Amino acid sequence: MPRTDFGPPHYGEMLPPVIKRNYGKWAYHEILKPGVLKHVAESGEEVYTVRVGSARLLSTDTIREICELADKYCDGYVRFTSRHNIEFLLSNKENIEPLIAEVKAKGWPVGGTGTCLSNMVHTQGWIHCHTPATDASGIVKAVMDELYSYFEEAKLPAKLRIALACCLNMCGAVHCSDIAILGIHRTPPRVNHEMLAKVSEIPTVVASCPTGAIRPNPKLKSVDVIEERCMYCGNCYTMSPAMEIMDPENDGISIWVGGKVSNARSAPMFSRLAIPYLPNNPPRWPEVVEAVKHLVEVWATHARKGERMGEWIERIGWESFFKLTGIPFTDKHIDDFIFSVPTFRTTVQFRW
Amino acid sequence: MPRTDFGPPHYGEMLPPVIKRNYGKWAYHEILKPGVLKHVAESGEEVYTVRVGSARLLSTDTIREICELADKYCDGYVRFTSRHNIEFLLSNKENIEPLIAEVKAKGWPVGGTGTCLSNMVHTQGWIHCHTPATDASGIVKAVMDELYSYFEEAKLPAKLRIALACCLNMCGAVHCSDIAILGIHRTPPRVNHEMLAKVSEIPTVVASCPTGAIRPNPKLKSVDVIEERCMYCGNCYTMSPAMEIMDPENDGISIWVGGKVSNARSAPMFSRLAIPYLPNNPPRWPEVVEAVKHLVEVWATHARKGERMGEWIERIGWESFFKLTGIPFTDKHIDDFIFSVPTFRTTVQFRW
Amino acid sequence: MAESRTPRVDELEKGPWPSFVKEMKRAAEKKPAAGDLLRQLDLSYEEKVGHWKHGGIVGVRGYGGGVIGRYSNKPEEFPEIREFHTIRVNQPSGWFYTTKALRSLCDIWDKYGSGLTNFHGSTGDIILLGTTTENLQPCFDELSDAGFDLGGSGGGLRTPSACVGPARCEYSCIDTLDVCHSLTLEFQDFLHRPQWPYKFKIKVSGCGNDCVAAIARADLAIIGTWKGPLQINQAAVAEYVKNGLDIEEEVIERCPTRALAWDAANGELKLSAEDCVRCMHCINRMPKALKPGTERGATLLVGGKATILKSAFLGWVIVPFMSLTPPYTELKDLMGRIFDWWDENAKNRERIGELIYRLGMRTFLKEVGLPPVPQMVFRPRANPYVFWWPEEVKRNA
Amino acid sequence: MAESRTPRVDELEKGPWPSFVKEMKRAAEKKPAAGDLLRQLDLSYEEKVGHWKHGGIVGVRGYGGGVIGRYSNKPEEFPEIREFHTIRVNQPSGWFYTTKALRSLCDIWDKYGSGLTNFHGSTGDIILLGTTTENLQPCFDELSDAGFDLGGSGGGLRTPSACVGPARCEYSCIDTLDVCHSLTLEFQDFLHRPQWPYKFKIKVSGCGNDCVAAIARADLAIIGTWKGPLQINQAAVAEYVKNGLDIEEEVIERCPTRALAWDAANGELKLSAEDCVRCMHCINRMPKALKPGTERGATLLVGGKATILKSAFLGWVIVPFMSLTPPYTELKDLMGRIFDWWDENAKNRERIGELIYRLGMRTFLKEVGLPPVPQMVFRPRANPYVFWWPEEVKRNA
Amino acid sequence: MPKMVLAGIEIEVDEDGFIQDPDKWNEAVAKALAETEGVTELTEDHWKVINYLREYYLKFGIAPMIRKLCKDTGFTLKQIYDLFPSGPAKGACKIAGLPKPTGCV
Amino acid sequence: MPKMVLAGIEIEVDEDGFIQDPDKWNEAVAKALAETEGVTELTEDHWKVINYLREYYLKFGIAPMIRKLCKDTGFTLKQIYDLFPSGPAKGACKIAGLPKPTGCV
Ligand code: SRM
Ligand code: SRM
Ligand code: SRM
Ligand code: SRM
Ligand code: SF4
Ligand code: SF4
Ligand code: SF4
Ligand code: SF4
Ligand code: SF4
Ligand code: SF4
Ligand code: SF4
Ligand code: SF4
Repeated sequence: MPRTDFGPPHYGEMLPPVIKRNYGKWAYHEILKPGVLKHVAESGEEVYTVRVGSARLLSTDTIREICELADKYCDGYVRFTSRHNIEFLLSNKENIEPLIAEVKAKGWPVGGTGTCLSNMVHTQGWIHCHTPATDASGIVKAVMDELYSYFEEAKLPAKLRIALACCLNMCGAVHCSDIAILGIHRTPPRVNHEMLAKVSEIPTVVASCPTGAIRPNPKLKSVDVIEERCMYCGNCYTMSPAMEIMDPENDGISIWVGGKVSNARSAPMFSRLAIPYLPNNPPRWPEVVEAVKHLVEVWATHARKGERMGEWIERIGWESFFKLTGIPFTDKHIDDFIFSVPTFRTTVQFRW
Repeated sequence: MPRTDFGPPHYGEMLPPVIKRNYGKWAYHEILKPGVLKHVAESGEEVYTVRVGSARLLSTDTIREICELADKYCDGYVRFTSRHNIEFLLSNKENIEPLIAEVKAKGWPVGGTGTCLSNMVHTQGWIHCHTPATDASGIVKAVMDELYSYFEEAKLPAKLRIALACCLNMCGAVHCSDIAILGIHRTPPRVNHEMLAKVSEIPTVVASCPTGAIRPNPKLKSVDVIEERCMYCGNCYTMSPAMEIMDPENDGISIWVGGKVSNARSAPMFSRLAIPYLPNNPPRWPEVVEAVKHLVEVWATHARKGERMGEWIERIGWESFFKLTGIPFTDKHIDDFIFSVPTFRTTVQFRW
Repeated sequence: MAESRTPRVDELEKGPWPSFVKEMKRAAEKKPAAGDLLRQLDLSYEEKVGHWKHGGIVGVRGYGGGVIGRYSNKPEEFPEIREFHTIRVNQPSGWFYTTKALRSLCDIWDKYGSGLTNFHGSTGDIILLGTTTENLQPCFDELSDAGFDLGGSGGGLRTPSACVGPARCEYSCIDTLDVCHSLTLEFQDFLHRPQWPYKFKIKVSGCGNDCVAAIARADLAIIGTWKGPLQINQAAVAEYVKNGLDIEEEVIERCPTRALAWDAANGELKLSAEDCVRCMHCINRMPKALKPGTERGATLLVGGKATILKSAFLGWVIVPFMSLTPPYTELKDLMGRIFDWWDENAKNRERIGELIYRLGMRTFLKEVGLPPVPQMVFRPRANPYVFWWPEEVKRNA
Repeated sequence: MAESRTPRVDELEKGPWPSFVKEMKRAAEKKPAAGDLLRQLDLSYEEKVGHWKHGGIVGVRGYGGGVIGRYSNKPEEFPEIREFHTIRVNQPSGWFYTTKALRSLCDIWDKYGSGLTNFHGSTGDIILLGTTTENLQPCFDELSDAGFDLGGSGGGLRTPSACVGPARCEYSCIDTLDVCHSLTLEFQDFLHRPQWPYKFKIKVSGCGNDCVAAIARADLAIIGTWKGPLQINQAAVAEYVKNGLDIEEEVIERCPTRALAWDAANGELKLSAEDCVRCMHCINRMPKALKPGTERGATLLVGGKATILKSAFLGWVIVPFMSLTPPYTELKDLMGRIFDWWDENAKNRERIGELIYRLGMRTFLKEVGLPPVPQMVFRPRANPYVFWWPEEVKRNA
Repeated sequence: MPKMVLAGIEIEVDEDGFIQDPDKWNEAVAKALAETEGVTELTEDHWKVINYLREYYLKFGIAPMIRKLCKDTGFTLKQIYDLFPSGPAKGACKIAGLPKPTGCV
Repeated sequence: MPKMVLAGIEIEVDEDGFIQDPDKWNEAVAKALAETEGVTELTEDHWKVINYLREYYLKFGIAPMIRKLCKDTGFTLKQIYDLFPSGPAKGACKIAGLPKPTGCV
């Protein structure tokens, strides 16, 4: 019988000595340049961080490579960030440039701090999930290739967080990202009645539908989908393999903007629908890449210094956002779910 | 057979000549003093308005008295405002003071313009309705007696609109008033099964409940109320006399604040719960009068010039509102109906 | 006189504000019903409970609405208000009257009713407060001779109302009185013969100040507005400042979109016209200096209503701008389509706003033929529950 | 070499950003499963559709979660990924590692798995991407020997995570790493043996910047904050200004409550402490000059989650301030009450936020014993649908 | 509760003259009620409306909405008012012995 | 679909070893399934859980929630894991012949 319930390794074992010594006693920090942070402790000690972009999907050999660098420059310690970047923590300033040189030689980017674009939070897609409406890693790679210089150079008005989720389950934080890329299905599930009768809990399938589109069909020991009430979320598929939702002809991508998580200045905000549909076009999803780039550029051109995407839009008004970006406004943009009413404009105040 | 479907008298027949001449061609206005407006037309002509407070519930003889004054000073024309005040329209400036003198002699107040308190919009109460949780005219009279000087003198930071409705049907605009006085029931309806079976449409009664608290009881040909789900709105009583809702022991009043209707500066806002319950205490409802007065005074003391009640509260935060007014915050203040979620605080930004 | 029979309500004769009790007593001098009403009210004050029975359906021939039936639940004690129905009389647009018209109303009401009125009810009607079933028809007959028609009640159109507008207000961007009158006449059948799932209210305000509270109380709010820059008389602005207006604090800072700037050096008010959301604030503060722009029309909003059933709604923008000139054909056509869609789809007692909430704005817009525009929402949807019309996707099979 | 068998995904080897395809190819050199995975992905790129079967329930002895089962729907074509389950390994708080620990993970995974990982999954786990059913137990056995336990999946607690916090951040108001670790240990049974209606996530951020996106992604978000005025070093402020910071435009104007003023004459930053809502902005702009106040603790928020079923929620404040010192008894007790109430009342697959929405915040607060405070809401209710507890009214019979 | 003698039997009605016990209704009662609503003769068209209302009520427990009434009977609302001058709610429903329409007044 | 020979009959199972047709289940099948889940002997306690699950499923069409399972059988979750080392979902439900629990993984 193996040991169980011992929990993760204690973080204390994993902290570099300089950090252990100054734990909870940091005084301030500076961004020396994109990707390089300096934190100064009350004791006067300093720790330097070099942040390196990662594919997130890593082979063990690449992790070993990271370890080699960490051994060489960082006393054998390394960390990862909440957005999947690699952070090398250096107690010796002199090591910064040599480390960066080695990192760059491997073709890894250094950046992602301050007003840079950081890494995209994303999901499994066709690599490992069963409900995706699109791939994850492929689009991320294509987008980051195109926006690469924004990771390495601090030339944006503010932080830019892009995220991707391959279906409406939204693993990750696409619902609160400056720009979110979201895989969507667009046709109702196809019910395999024979299979459903055998392998599914009918009440669970019925209850799984957010819009009440599923009715039991006792005759077939199965369920029926009221197609006009289905908005293709795929939650019934999660509950039953007999509710096939993937549809290569119609699945695709939607783009959302203006979310944020931090409480800085403005309260956290949800991302909101910008582009209802773009086609799946592997391997490089040019329409999606183009759309994201366009959004970044319009924002970068118009926002004030320090203004996140959503803060900029809220200041100029969504009317102006659609005007400036040239994105058509459609009935899809108008909320029609439970909390729709508070999004309706209940004032004659608006821009033309 | 009488004439039908001829509609209201044409407004054109009712307009004073000076207004007819300058219809749609007004240039600007001034408030000469509380209750007295001067409107200047592009033609240079002027019309003076003397606004007089009214009990709204008027006897025909009082209307005749109004007519006498209108004949004497206003060429036989008079109007009423959307808040039930009387407006005397004078083309001759010289008539203003004599008119005011006569009005005052009758004990009628002149005021209600600009940053005055205007008349209270209200409802029928025990005078003529079948679902009230309180009276209307009596409370209005008691409150206006107390706040009288605010009607006659322009000493508030901004407009102040107080309204009263005697039940949750909210006839009037209590849902969007600076201060709203609202009659509430607090106990579930008592079902008279025998009566219900005879005189009611059961499906209609069931459908009338906003919280789904009513279930058909086929055995009794009646309905049952799930008491924990009932919030005493009385809508089922509107649908059936067999759902008695009035309860002298528990009916009473709640106070709401911060609503507005105009689009000036801020978008229109709903009034929000300040005091969940005050007792019915006729004939002068001292607790209610005291509470309203207190709210007016706290606002008047703290608001900036031009700041409506709701604008002031939104600036300082509702946390501060409860602190400054000393009103206890309870679970009743937290929304639990359909659109509750957008009212929950989804940020760590708040005041202590 | 002996002890008062109404000691509680008598208290409300005191105090500076005009007393409704005095009004009731005044009416009671001629009309016993008013006296019984006062006494029943005093009983309510004692017992803290109302004394009217539930509901009441009474009316006049040919109409399905306009009268609210009431019966005292103490008919023995208060026989004069055993039947005590209210008649709703459609007010003239803007609540303007000749004294002649008012007096004729008083005379009719003294003849047939309690001598008590509300000037006005909160929908806007003239409320004639209390008469018997028997008197309803003759009273209406005389009202109609005097040129007064009934207002609305029940599941139909309710009496529309309008702010004073062009009659006495320099801000009005539309002819509120005429729009109100014209719509009332156009849709009278719906007003007099309730035939819809529930009530429908229309209110017309000449500008964003919304002096009839249309956005809060009308299923259809028609609110005047304009396109293009507001009109600025720079000299008059300077005059306000000279006379002590703290323009920075009271105007510039309060503009919701910061569309204004005050160039103190040159005494000039600068407007970023595309940022002005026509809130009216700066105009309100400086009526001699600022005016709405010259291209005028109205914003239409649907859905405003009070609490029952799904909670109160403020009206939602459905048409950002419509120019309104008689005979208002575009408006009336649209209203016809809205009424029709609502009547066809709503459940019993479901107001238009609730129906739109239930079926989705997309359905409403499609069915009444309105194009979706960003002005309809504060912000787009945050949830990904997007519906596609069948024709927008490729269906296999 | 001949024509590539994966022409489509090969395209993604190009371009400057690190390529996951290269990673897969690198792993494929040793591990055939990685090769089949790449080829199946290429097929997905061709057909625009996924090739994994539905669901999968596999695991290790004694645990109910921690593994996501997957089976290729083309097992003949891609036999190496016929079974391809993911193991979720609980990361150390803050994602700090010794290279030793990392290498031991790599060795184990090379032995039992595909050689592919996610560092990390978006909940925070180390994701070991793909192995067979057979290898699960031995793999776990070796992981456990190496000191690594499994993370969460299924209807239970999910792997908590924390921002870097006191380890390297001067803003942290709480010991995020310790809180995270301590809660993980305390509630491990819930993590390893799913027993709840649905998942429950915990994330810990040291301040309002919320660097783990707790408010958006955690059923319970623990976010550091403080009471009392923030700490100002006036000299350091002046230094920022001297060095070119446009303090008016970049700091004063952006403070959400306008709690700051810049006294340029005296070079002094004025704070209206009671108006500061601790948004962190001014501190972020001037980290050398400003610091959180000295009385520190955390705000607790519940309900954050993604879309399904009732749409995404951001977390709601339930405790404005709780001071957090080991062993965090007050916090753990409260969590116990919350778990219990939720478990007792929720429907299948109903997250805590959805349950609170359904039953009302009043019920939640009462049952878990929290006092209602105005900090819980942006604003009070606008609808009058207020419930009274039976003991609050006088019941007649 | 007041009582009225309708078609020879004493029947409880409310103040508005709606019968209080739907089971007491029959054709004779309908005729008697019609008189109280100014309908002197019940023609075939009247019966069409009355029977429709009754059947609908017995089936669904509610009165039909006006739009449905018109659609299903084929009468315009104007024609219904011509038949029942006090309208479908106060007139036709009363004569058909339905409970008093509540709600929206 | 793979097939497995369980208690002498060939039964369709999915990759995870859940039987595909609930009607095929019987006690012998349960025993055979138990072996695949590392349960070598089905004791009375095992049967208490299995029977409870089956009855619940047949009655409501769903598996009970864990809290309910524990409450109604009187076993703690720990005891259930002692009985079924792969847990209530993968272990007990499989042996009881229920459809594979979906959802939350
Ligand atoms: C390393 C990391 C924490 C960790 O435990 O891993 C981190 C570290 C820091 N964050 Fe963060 N943040 C990290 C994820 C986040 C996230 C979460 C996310 O993006 O998913 C957020 C919320 C983002 C959002 O709002 O959508 C976040 C919002 C901030 C903010 C607020 C920014 C704003 O104005 O909205 C600050 C303050 C600032 O940058 O001025 C901040 C500031 C910082 C500081 C400066 C704190 C400090 O004094 O050390 C750290 C360096 C920031 C930098 O990159 O310039 N951090 N930070 C995370 C790095 C992720 C990455 O690789 O890019
Ligand atoms: C007479 C009346 C219209 C009518 O058709 O009857 C009217 C008339 C005027 N209103 Fe009004 N308003 C009238 C009800 C309203 C209402 C409706 C209500 O209170 O129910 C509102 C919306 C109130 C709200 O937001 O809750 C209203 C919000 C305004 C505003 C916006 C005030 C604000 O800053 O929020 C202005 C602008 C101003 O006062 O600066 C305004 C301005 C005006 C002006 C100055 C317009 C003008 O240029 O003539 C008129 C004289 C105002 C005064 O009293 O100082 N009027 N006004 C109504 C008088 C009611 C009364 O007896 O008190
Ligand atoms: C008389 C009046 C109050 C007053 O004293 O001024 C009034 C009185 C009644 N209203 Fe009202 N409402 C009156 C204006 C309003 C308004 C304000 C408005 O129209 O601008 C509202 C809020 C706006 C709205 O329509 O949403 C209003 C919302 C209601 C409601 C709730 C409707 C809803 O959808 O939430 C009911 C309930 C109902 O219809 O069943 C209602 C029902 C009633 C009834 C008919 C009660 C009933 O169910 O039998 C009241 C009859 C009282 C009586 O005995 O005379 N009354 N009612 C107002 C009509 C006077 C007039 O015609 O001018
Ligand atoms: C692996 C991971 C994505 C990734 O690539 O990083 C993931 C993958 C899956 N998630 Fe997730 N979720 C992952 C983090 C999230 C997050 C983010 C977070 O935890 O911070 C969310 C949003 C936050 C939240 O929980 O609401 C998330 C919201 C969901 C949901 C929707 C839950 C909801 O209430 O709306 C589902 C659907 C479900 O549970 O049935 C889901 C379901 C799934 C399933 C199990 C699909 C399924 O129904 O079988 C996916 C398995 C993929 C696979 O084959 O491995 N996943 N999932 C993340 C877990 C890695 C880790 O343990 O570190
Ligand atoms: S977002 Fe959807 S498809 Fe993508 S990993 Fe999560 S559950 Fe799977
Ligand atoms: S896909 Fe979503 S909306 Fe459509 S039937 Fe399934 S659960 Fe319902
Ligand atoms: S608010 Fe209620 S009680 Fe008062 S008049 Fe309106 S319906 Fe009647
Ligand atoms: S009073 Fe309101 S909440 Fe209570 S049963 Fe009646 S309709 Fe429902
Ligand atoms: S709504 Fe506008 S136009 Fe009408 S009276 Fe008020 S201020 Fe004048
Ligand atoms: S009308 Fe309102 S929005 Fe327009 S400039 Fe004036 S204050 Fe600003
Ligand atoms: S959340 Fe705050 S304490 Fe934690 S890393 Fe981010 S800035 Fe530092
Ligand atoms: S922390 Fe935020 S709210 Fe507080 S003073 Fe600084 S900017 Fe203002």
